[in-house]
Amino acid sequence: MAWTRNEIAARIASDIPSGWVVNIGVGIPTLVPEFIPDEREVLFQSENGILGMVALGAQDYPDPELVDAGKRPIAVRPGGCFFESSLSFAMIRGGRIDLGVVGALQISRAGDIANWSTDEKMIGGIGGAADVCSGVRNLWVAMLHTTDVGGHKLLEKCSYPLTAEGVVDRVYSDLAVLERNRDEWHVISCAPGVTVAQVRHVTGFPIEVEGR
Amino acid sequence: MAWTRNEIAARIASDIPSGWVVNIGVGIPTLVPEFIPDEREVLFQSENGILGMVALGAQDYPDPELVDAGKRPIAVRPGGCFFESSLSFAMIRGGRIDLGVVGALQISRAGDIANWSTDEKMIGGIGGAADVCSGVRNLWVAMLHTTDVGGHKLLEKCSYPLTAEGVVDRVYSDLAVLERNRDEWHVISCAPGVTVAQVRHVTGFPIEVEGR
Amino acid sequence: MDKRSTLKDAMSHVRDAMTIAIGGFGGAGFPEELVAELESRGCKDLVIVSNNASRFEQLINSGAVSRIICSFPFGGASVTLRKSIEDAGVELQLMPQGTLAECLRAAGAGLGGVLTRVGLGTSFAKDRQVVNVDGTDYLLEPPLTVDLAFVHAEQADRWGNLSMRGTARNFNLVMAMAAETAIAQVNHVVEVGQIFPDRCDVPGIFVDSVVQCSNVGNSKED
Amino acid sequence: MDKRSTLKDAMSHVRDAMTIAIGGFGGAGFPEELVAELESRGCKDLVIVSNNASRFEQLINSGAVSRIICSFPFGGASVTLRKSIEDAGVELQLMPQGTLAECLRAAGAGLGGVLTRVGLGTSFAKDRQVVNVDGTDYLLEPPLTVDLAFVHAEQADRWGNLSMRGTARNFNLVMAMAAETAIAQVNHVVEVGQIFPDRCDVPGIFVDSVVQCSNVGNSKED
Repeated sequence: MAWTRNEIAARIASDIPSGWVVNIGVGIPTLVPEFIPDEREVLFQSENGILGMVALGAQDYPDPELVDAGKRPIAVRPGGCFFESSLSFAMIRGGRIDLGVVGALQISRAGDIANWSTDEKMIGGIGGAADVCSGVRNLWVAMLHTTDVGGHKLLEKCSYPLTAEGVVDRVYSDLAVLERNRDEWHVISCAPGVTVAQVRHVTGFPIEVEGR
Repeated sequence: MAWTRNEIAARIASDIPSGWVVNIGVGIPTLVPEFIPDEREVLFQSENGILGMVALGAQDYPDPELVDAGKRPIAVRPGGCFFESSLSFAMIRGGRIDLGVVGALQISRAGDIANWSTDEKMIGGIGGAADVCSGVRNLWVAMLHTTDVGGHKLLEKCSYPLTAEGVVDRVYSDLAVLERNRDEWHVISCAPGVTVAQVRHVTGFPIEVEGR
Repeated sequence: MDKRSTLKDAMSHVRDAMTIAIGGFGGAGFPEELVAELESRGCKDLVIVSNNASRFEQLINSGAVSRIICSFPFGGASVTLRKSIEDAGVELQLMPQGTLAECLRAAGAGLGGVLTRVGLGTSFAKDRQVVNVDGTDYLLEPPLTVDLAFVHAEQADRWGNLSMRGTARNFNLVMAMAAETAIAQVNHVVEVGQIFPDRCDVPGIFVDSVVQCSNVGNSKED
Repeated sequence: MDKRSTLKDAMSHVRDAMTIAIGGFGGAGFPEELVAELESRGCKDLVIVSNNASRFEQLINSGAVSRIICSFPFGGASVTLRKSIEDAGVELQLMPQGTLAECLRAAGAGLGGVLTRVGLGTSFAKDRQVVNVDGTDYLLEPPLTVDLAFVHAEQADRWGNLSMRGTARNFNLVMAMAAETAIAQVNHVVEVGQIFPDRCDVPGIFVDSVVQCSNVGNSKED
């Protein structure tokens, strides 16, 4: 039985060590913070200029000057800080962010990611995606394993415009968690009742035999 | 009769318009601020990270965390601000400083300045001199017209290592105020009793005939 | 030195065909009154530099804009804005957000451009010079100088020192740095000396005009 | 996440032949206790990156230093320091101060270098690649990555957030950014949350160890 979006987010959350600084993208990644246990110190960075972002509490008054990269109202936790855009991207490009969790349209065997446009005319918005995908120390992708009509999203080569080349470390899909080492991928775990054979069937590149 | 160091500084101060932001170097330039009338709003920037630097008042307690580029204790005036080094030099390189006032060892006809070392082994300290001389909108040099032994310091070409190429706009010496327009120099004014002919005699490049 | 100005006087700097950088990320740090005034001026051929484009729909529909340089013009749901941009023949030039910020900073800092690996191997590398530094390739992104910057701050003094709150800083510093002329819309004008020297987010040296908001406290929802 | 450390533990990162950036401009923002501890460790072949060199005379005399990268090693009057440097065979590599700051920032910001006109036509252009951008020449100065940074702050929390006073910021931010490991000597350690989020000069993400000063309030004269 495939994992739900919440289960994907929870699985990602459970894999994030204490002390990491994490940048999260739109889609399933936005669900990750709520699954981080309170006692684990994970700091969320948002590229519009905040480190230590937390969800707005039920009693908090939304501040128009305090938003995340999706322009949603947020709050800052004690020990958080604000900064301007060039310093924010210095952190990202400079490799200070331990982890980026992003969505994706396509992932290639070589770890390329396409996650912002389906169209060579480059209509759509890249936002901070290229910087985040290129700059973070670890890049984990949260996504459904296939398209709405069952097509492959994990492919030998991406056909959509790339966000960044050779950067994906892990894919957390509804079917499995996969990890990449150069051009080789293996399954870390499958959703309950899902077999590696089933994952291979919907994956456009080879998956290594376990134990090799 | 030649101008004194204080008279050179006073003349420079009298030529600085209200509202200008000024970076001053070591030597005679450090004397300039005291000749700015209180009612004229001139802001002094120091490249170690302050805009709105003022002399330490007689009653002020020196703060070890508050120094100028010469490491002397200073104070900040209301409306001043502090910043880190890369933003400080962004201001300087980016052309935000209206005026730099510096000392010099040699000045060439083309406006090159050598003001940090006499020696091709580059012993000495360049500090912020290259950035200031290259970056400011106007560069005025405060200097004695000749060396201790009467040698030329205003030369066809500099022999000492350059600080920056083609940047000097004016020279305020003990004998005269000179202004450069490309390779042409003319005298704005001479010290009392000093003639243009006398200035020409101690200057290693031609000085234009007035009124040309 | 008094940089305080009326909205009309400050906006008299605007000319057709200017490149105008507009700060803000969504509503945070967005100078909405300056943009509203810009809308009323009937300009042509403006190049707008901003992280997003969604707040410029009226400007686009009025035919004032020829090009937008941004990182995230609109989300997938913004069908009307996309149509507006296409109908008005506006050229859309996308840049990765960090490259946009750094190219503005480079312009303000007197640097010749930005050497970045972001965009290598993607469509963003098209027409870009590649520079090899010690064996590693970088894209050379040219500095992004602008004629005008519209920025927003919580507080300003008459010397143009600005202080922001929260995530409102975003592009406002680098845009003021990159601009020939920077106009700040501010919630509060305070006396010189009331912005603590350690707490000045944009030194006044980067700001030319300070315009007091008329609508302090109004909500700014995206 | 607790970055507080004893002086000895923090300094256990030091190895021979490391490149160490040391913040401060004169005494302002200078981490003197970290440097004193470094002097006591008997290192070899260190490369010191700092704006000045005058505070490293003992380190130089003890033979710990092979190279100094700085903008202003000493004033004309510093005869003994100059002699120390020559006697110890220390290589002196001068950089314009703004280029030094920007190359450290570039290293921290993941950029491939700095394109600057400062130094063009001078000895500082020697061995530098020249890059032409839209008809203008720039020197390409490579990023300056360092193994360690020693920085100083007025306040820190256990997450490594730093807050400075006055002109003490200087190189401390860009050095922490450029460093594999940054160690901060601080006057006061405060609770997490006591450094106001708008008033954090160096976000903790750039800092690895926080060492409380033993000598708070002592004078630091140059």
